[in-house]
Amino acid sequence: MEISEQKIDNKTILSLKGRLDASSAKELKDKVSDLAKEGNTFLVVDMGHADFIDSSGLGSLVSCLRSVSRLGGDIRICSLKDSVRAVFELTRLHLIFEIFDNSDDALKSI
Amino acid sequence: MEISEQKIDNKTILSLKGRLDASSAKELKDKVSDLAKEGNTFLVVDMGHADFIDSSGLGSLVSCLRSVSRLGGDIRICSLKDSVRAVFELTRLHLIFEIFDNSDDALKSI
Amino acid sequence: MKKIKIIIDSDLKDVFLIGMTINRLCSITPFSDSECYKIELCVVEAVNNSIIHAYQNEKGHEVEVTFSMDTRILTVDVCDTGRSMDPEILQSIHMPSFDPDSNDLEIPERGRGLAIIKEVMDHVSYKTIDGKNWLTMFREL
Amino acid sequence: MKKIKIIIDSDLKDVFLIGMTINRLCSITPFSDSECYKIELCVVEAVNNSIIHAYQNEKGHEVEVTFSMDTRILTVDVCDTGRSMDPEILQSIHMPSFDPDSNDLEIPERGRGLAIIKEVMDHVSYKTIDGKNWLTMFREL
Ligand SMILES: Nc1ncnc2c1ncn2[C@@H]1O[C@H](COP(=O)(O)OP(=O)(O)O)[C@@H](O)[C@H]1O
Ligand SMILES: Nc1ncnc2c1ncn2[C@@H]1O[C@H](COP(=O)(O)OP(=O)(O)O)[C@@H](O)[C@H]1O
Repeated sequence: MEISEQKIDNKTILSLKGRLDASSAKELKDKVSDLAKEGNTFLVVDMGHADFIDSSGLGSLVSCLRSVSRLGGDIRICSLKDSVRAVFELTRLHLIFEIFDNSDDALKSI
Repeated sequence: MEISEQKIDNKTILSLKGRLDASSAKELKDKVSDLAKEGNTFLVVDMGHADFIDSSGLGSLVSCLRSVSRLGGDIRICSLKDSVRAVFELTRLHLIFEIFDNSDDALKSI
Repeated sequence: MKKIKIIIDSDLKDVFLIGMTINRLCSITPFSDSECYKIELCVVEAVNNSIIHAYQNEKGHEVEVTFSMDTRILTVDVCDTGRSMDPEILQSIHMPSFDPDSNDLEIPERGRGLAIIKEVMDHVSYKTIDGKNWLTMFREL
Repeated sequence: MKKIKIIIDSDLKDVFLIGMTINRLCSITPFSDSECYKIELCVVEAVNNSIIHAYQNEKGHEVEVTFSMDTRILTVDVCDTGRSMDPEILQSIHMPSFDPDSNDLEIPERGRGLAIIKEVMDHVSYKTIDGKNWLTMFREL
């Protein structure tokens, strides 16, 4: 998986590319924990180029949500492919994450 | 592989679908030998829906060409996908078979 | 009956190879693309479990996946030779539930793998024979 | 290094499963679709040869294909435990030639499998060790 980062005001967009799975979950957690340490706790995770997610990948998003929540921040998710959205629904995690169609809407909401 | 058959005047179009490989080569040979026995020796093999061919598949076409040639007939091939055409070229068999872009042109030529 | 066996080393970095392969093999089933994706997901979850739990993330062991399909049923076996699971776990597990309005901090991070498999597949079983552990998933065509 | 092993029974009807799988796995290489197709073809030819020549079309034996890729080279091994081939054959073989204007009846029907492999791949070798025959194909990335 590739993670790229873009800062807009006090918010950060993380764009994921590839597979967010058991082998890449830690990478995302480390990235978000580094950002949180620097005070960046308002995040948009753009999954427009993420073609696969498994339960470990979802777990890493839950973990990221916790680490920024604890500091008063929040996470928005956007641009899910249908196949990836289906896994959020299978696990009911679409009820926890606020999910947007595109990164603009996600950015505005946070 | 699926073979479907269409008669137009004294000519027969055989349309192949799927993989013409070692497991299906005999099917084509049997079909053509049955047709030849009934006096149908002018054939167009339409490969527009054949997505794979291996050396056994090519061998079956050579064998079919031989069986109709022996009886004064001939075979035309048409509508090759790029990947399949590449195997004809790899084996130089595009120099032996007359290959057309579509079945109309192939029919007219025979 | 169509059957193919796929083997990787117990390394999470190689699991995507199995995922891709299973997804492609699913194209010979009558399932839609989105169902094929879910079946890929189940197999990835099972292989992850073999590597993480049965082999405790130790490389150098084999995980073997068998994909077989007859006219009515797709069967996928995932086999490892690591620590066995208590088959009771499979029976009792269900998707972690939570109150959507509760504090984010209370949402569990793990424990969804087997529940996903149970939800997507028609039947799942687990057995250990002669040091080999088999998770077997069935799905009607 | 990415590595995955694929096994089928020695039945020509199942070879397409290997073909599809190899084609999909090739998508992790930098090769174009048409090159991936040619690599699929080579592997299918090698597996066909194991079934037809080494196992003499007898079912119930295994053909094992190993796909492995490092940063520079794609390696595919095809392994069977049937009758061995004289490795000399591999050295001496070349694409059957013919005069395009000659009589159709003189064009050979067989004998293109190994020649295709030699033409598409950068290097091919064959060896027999302890009753196992290995055809190994290399292709630079
Ligand atoms: N293949 C396995 N071998 C041993 N134990 C397993 C295996 N699969 C699952 N388990 C056990 O079942 C539990 C639940 O698994 P699962 O639902 O996949 O969630 P997670 O892997 O996130 O914990 C695991 O924590 C583990 O204790
Ligand atoms: N895996 C193998 N095991 C034993 N003999 C083989 C094997 N592969 C090829 N051969 C021998 O080499 C010859 C040439 O093979 P090939 O070029 O693939 O053409 P074909 O299979 O059409 O004869 C075969 O006829 C066979 O005698």
